[in-house]
Amino acid sequence: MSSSTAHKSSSAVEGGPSGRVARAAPSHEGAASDSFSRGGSLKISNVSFSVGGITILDDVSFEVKAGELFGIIGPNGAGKSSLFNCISGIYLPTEGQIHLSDKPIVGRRPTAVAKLGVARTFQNLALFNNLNVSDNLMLGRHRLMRTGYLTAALWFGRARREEVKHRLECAEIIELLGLSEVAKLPVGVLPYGAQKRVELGRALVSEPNLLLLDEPVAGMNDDETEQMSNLLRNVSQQLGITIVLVEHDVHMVQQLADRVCAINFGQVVVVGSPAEVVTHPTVIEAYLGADWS
Amino acid sequence: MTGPSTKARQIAVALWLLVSLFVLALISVLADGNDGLEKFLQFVVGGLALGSIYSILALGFVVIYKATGVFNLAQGSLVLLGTYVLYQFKEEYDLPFGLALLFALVLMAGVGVLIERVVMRKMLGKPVFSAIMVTLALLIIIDQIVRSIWSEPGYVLNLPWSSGKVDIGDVTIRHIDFWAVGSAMVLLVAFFLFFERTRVGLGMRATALDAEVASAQGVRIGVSYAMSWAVAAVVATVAGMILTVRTGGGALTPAVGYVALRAFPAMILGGLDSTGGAVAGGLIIGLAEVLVDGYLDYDWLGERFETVVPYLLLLPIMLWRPHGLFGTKTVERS
Amino acid sequence: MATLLKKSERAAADERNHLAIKVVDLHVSYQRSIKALQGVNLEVPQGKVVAILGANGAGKTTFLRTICGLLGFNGGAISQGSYHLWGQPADKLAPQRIVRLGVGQVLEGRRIFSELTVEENLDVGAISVRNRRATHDLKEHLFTQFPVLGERRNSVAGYLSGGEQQMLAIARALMSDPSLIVLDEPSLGLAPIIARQIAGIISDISTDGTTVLLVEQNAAMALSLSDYAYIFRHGKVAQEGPSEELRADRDILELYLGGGTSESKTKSERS
Amino acid sequence: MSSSSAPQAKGEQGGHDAHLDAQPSPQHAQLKPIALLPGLDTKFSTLAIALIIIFYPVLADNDFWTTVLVSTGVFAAAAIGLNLLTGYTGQVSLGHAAFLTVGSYVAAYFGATQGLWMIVWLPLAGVFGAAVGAIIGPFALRVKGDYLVVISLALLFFTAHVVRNWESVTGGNDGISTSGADLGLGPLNFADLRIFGHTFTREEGLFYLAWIMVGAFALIARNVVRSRPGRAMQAVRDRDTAAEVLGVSSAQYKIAAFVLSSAMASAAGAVLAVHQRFLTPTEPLLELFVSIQFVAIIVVGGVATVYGAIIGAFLLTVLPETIKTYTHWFDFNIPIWDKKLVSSSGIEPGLFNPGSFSNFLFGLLLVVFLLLSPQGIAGWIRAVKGGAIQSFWHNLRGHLRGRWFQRGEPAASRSRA
Repeated sequence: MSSSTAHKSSSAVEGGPSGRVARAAPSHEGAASDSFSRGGSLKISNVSFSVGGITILDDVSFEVKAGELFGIIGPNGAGKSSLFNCISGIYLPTEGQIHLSDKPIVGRRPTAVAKLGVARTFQNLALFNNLNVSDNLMLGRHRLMRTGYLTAALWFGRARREEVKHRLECAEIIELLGLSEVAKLPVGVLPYGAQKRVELGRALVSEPNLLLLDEPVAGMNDDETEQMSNLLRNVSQQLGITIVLVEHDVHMVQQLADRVCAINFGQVVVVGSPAEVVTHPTVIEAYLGADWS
Repeated sequence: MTGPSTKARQIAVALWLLVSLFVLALISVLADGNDGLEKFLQFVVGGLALGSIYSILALGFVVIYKATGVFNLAQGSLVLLGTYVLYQFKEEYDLPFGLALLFALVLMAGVGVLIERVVMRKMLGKPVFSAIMVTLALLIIIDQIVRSIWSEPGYVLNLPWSSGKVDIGDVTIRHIDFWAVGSAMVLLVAFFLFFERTRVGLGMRATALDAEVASAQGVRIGVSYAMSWAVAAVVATVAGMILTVRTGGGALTPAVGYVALRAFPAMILGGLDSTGGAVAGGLIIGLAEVLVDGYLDYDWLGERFETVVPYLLLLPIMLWRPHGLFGTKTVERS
Repeated sequence: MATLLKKSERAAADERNHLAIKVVDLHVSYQRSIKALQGVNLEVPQGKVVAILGANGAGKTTFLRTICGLLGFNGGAISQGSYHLWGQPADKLAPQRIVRLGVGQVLEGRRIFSELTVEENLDVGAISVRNRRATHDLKEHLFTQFPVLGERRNSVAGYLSGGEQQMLAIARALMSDPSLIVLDEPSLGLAPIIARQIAGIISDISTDGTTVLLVEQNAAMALSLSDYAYIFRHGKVAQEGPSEELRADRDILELYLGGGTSESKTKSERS
Repeated sequence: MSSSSAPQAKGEQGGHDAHLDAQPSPQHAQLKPIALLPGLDTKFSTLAIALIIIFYPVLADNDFWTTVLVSTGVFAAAAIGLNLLTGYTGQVSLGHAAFLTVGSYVAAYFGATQGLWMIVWLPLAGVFGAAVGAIIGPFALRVKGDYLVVISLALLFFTAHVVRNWESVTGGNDGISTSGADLGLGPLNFADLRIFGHTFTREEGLFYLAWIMVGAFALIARNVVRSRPGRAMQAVRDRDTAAEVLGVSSAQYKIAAFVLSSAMASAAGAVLAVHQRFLTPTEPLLELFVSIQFVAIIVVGGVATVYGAIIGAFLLTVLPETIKTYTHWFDFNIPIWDKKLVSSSGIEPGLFNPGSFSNFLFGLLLVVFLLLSPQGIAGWIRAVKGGAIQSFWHNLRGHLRGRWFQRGEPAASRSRA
């Protein structure tokens, strides 16, 4: 990533965002605003998941309160991403139930879960590389739009109105993330850091109740990590979206999260405040190592 | 590669085949008495022979798929070209059969390498879609070349064992049937040993999974690719030879390539990347085709209903097992 | 790692050219337009550990891909400059020739063959080695070195955990008995405790006399492991020096590796 | 694209969008990509082509080439459908010829045999095509990539079998005439078209019918791909899991793509049937060739573009006729075989006859484009606009020099350090 874009985005994140994000919120008054301004709660009850005879999640239970920023840490292969896949409906848990604001999720297809307002990012980026940045974001708003084949084919009237309206919404987030200059470029040609931001943007524009972030700062340098942390803090505090964050960067989680859950071998080791978790003996033994300061 | 579950599945399919054959035999005996059994056995022989040809055709697809990850739609035209090349050596240049076959196989291996070097190598790293489309184009090009070089009607390929047959009881087995089944079995074993036991085979499998990493580990991926096409072209020639002699009495027509279209179901029924699956799929399709032809002669099904049987059989099985009976599902863990 | 193959033969040549890698004024571009490297000069002495640091997009991975001859896979090409391995021009060599020269490679993101078994993965690593007996011994040796892999030698590699996969990737690279091993971000995406374990393995490899070229985001880990380090920036070497000196110089680290606050500086030291 | 209402609405909702009011340009930039014909050059060239089409029959008055251009129109219309399926949704299908066949026989049965009006049998062809597409669609959900190619082959075998055997409807092997089918549309009768005192032949009438269809399908396709369903289709093509997580149902859009594409192909097939006047069953192998021609059309024209399908159809229908008309151009001797390259006479046999030579060229074109110019002619147009037509020659030189490992994808997507 070139330093100039880095700079631009950093100013956008640190300078402007509070105003802009806050402004984005009231524009959704009406049907969507209810689910938007208040994050949903997430309740994982006794979820187990195994594939090919290998148990990946073993009786996982915890609760994320509405509006909370919740961190999940744990070694590679502990089952963090699998848990996300269970929540977003990609995997079907072998046992247990997941509730989003008291609505059961298990058994719903990923599209149905998305319609409940669950948005996520992926560990290894899952962008549509051939589409440009604004089309990627527009796909984030897919669930909020109505145009079907027939209205689209006729175009004038509803389809066009809707398209214009949502493109303008996306433009705001694009600007907020410092991506305006590259909005027309296919995301495949963007540097990694920018792609990470596009993916976050795509999740944000979908006006989620619950945002699942799978290693949002993996492969980023310290500057970028810092920017991302600030952005997430803003999103959490000003939009009130519930965020669940899987991350290896324990320091980032420590600074950012309200509460943290440590997972090892598919089991919950401890749930608590960041300070409690990083000092927990099992966590130190299995994950952080003895010389963790 | 093949985990215990795959093995179990192979055994299950084999058992299922045997049981259904037995049930069919029982029904035909009940229906027609002793004649029914002979009729049935005759059909089974025919089905196995046809199925073996399909198996050989399918093995040609599998070797390229396993090594390069490309689904080669041009395999049918390799069959076509191989048959005509063999004809050229055997009949036009009047060479003894063994020598003609040897020359044809060597030449076809060269053709395979040439196609890979000149065209397919350049598709590396391009989307799978493009690679498939290129094989489609090759299908047309080779087909047109064969039709224009051998443009006169009435070529006949005479092989030493073209017309011989053996009678066992009232069941007649033609020599060519032995050749069909024998070649299929030999090729199956050879393929298995090659992929599972040799370094080159391992290299080819690694190349198919991730060519870049394979080459970074020292695998000569160019050799893997070229070799797979050479082997496929050789296998195609064998299949074309047996097919021509068995179905047309040696008369050559460009429609030989068309039979390869009917082998597609055989291949994906077994699973694109499974040699055992190719053979099993071929046998299942061949048996089904011959048995349907023999027993089901309802008018409303239409003439030559057996030509659509492979595809009719295929559709429900693919819904049930989208990767074929023995195909590998990619292992995912995140 | 134990010296089982080829090393003695190579030793003579090594002495003549004590530089394992010598790169002069290297320019690399992708698709003929994107300039990834713009004049890199770099040397890796035989037997040493050399680290390459730098922010995202600085050209580190491109450089490693150049060393391994893998540029062509992404449409990249050397447009200028020279690259020698043990005194031999290597800028036009195919990847497998570079492996044969004695370069073992651990690519970014582990990239194991997830559908092959652990043992088959290792066999692929040894595919360029002619001496089967020695290969077999080396494999058994590695299984004792990495007991986790030994236990699961017949299971499909895709089911290994991230740390185990990284170990497999390293073991696979060692199977060609390399004189030089290049590693791209070996700690990426691993738990701190596993990352340290991997660091230990790398330091073992170097004590056995193998030259190591290491690309890392994690500056603290890379500097503690290496003898000498280069910092890449915008496709060039921005700074170089003995690792201890660089480690002491906070300004340089801050300037080139980001982390504007003291907080994140201590962080990059710790994790 | 003037959108005066949008910024006002925005202003009311957002409260104080000062920057939007002050500078309308960024907003204009946001909306530019959703224009039907982005850019003045596109608008002008589209207009020019439309005018050429409208006045061609009047000015040219050449029945032979008009006939050829009817097929161009039919192929273009069907190729637009295939491009929605393959180009935009990423589902490779070799069954496209089967959809045309379905439409052909719908026209023959309902149009000629039953004598229904065109406003009935033409939409019916679309409906039947859509129904067949809806049957094959679900397989695309379960089965992916290479396997789907084979499944789509099944369609060719099934339709060929049905056509051959359902004699009461299709005429079986004897074939069936379509010339009796009605071509009226309100006051217009395309079989006997009179406008402003000018009388058109039946072929010219069909020419208009075919190209009106092309225009309608192009408009539909363009509208679909620039809005929600089109984006969803491309998302499904690129990464279906990620699409699902965004609420894009890959099942819904894959099936819809099959339905839409087969309806278009089937309607095109119906017009083709009327154009041909007589239908006989063909072998699946020949049907496969037709399907491959469609693939060639979209590859040569440009995958995932609407106008590319039209350009490709034009090239690949006009080419064989050109070869037939100008056979003498290729009439030279080939030394090795001592035959002429192309000859249509039986006395002096050629290596190819005009038909097989154009087939051969199709194949060659397909390979050349896939290797050197995978974006097709649409890619050239884009390149000319971007001022870099040399890329083709550069690629060619690269291939000749033997650079084997070339990636189509941009480098940045893979290597990121």
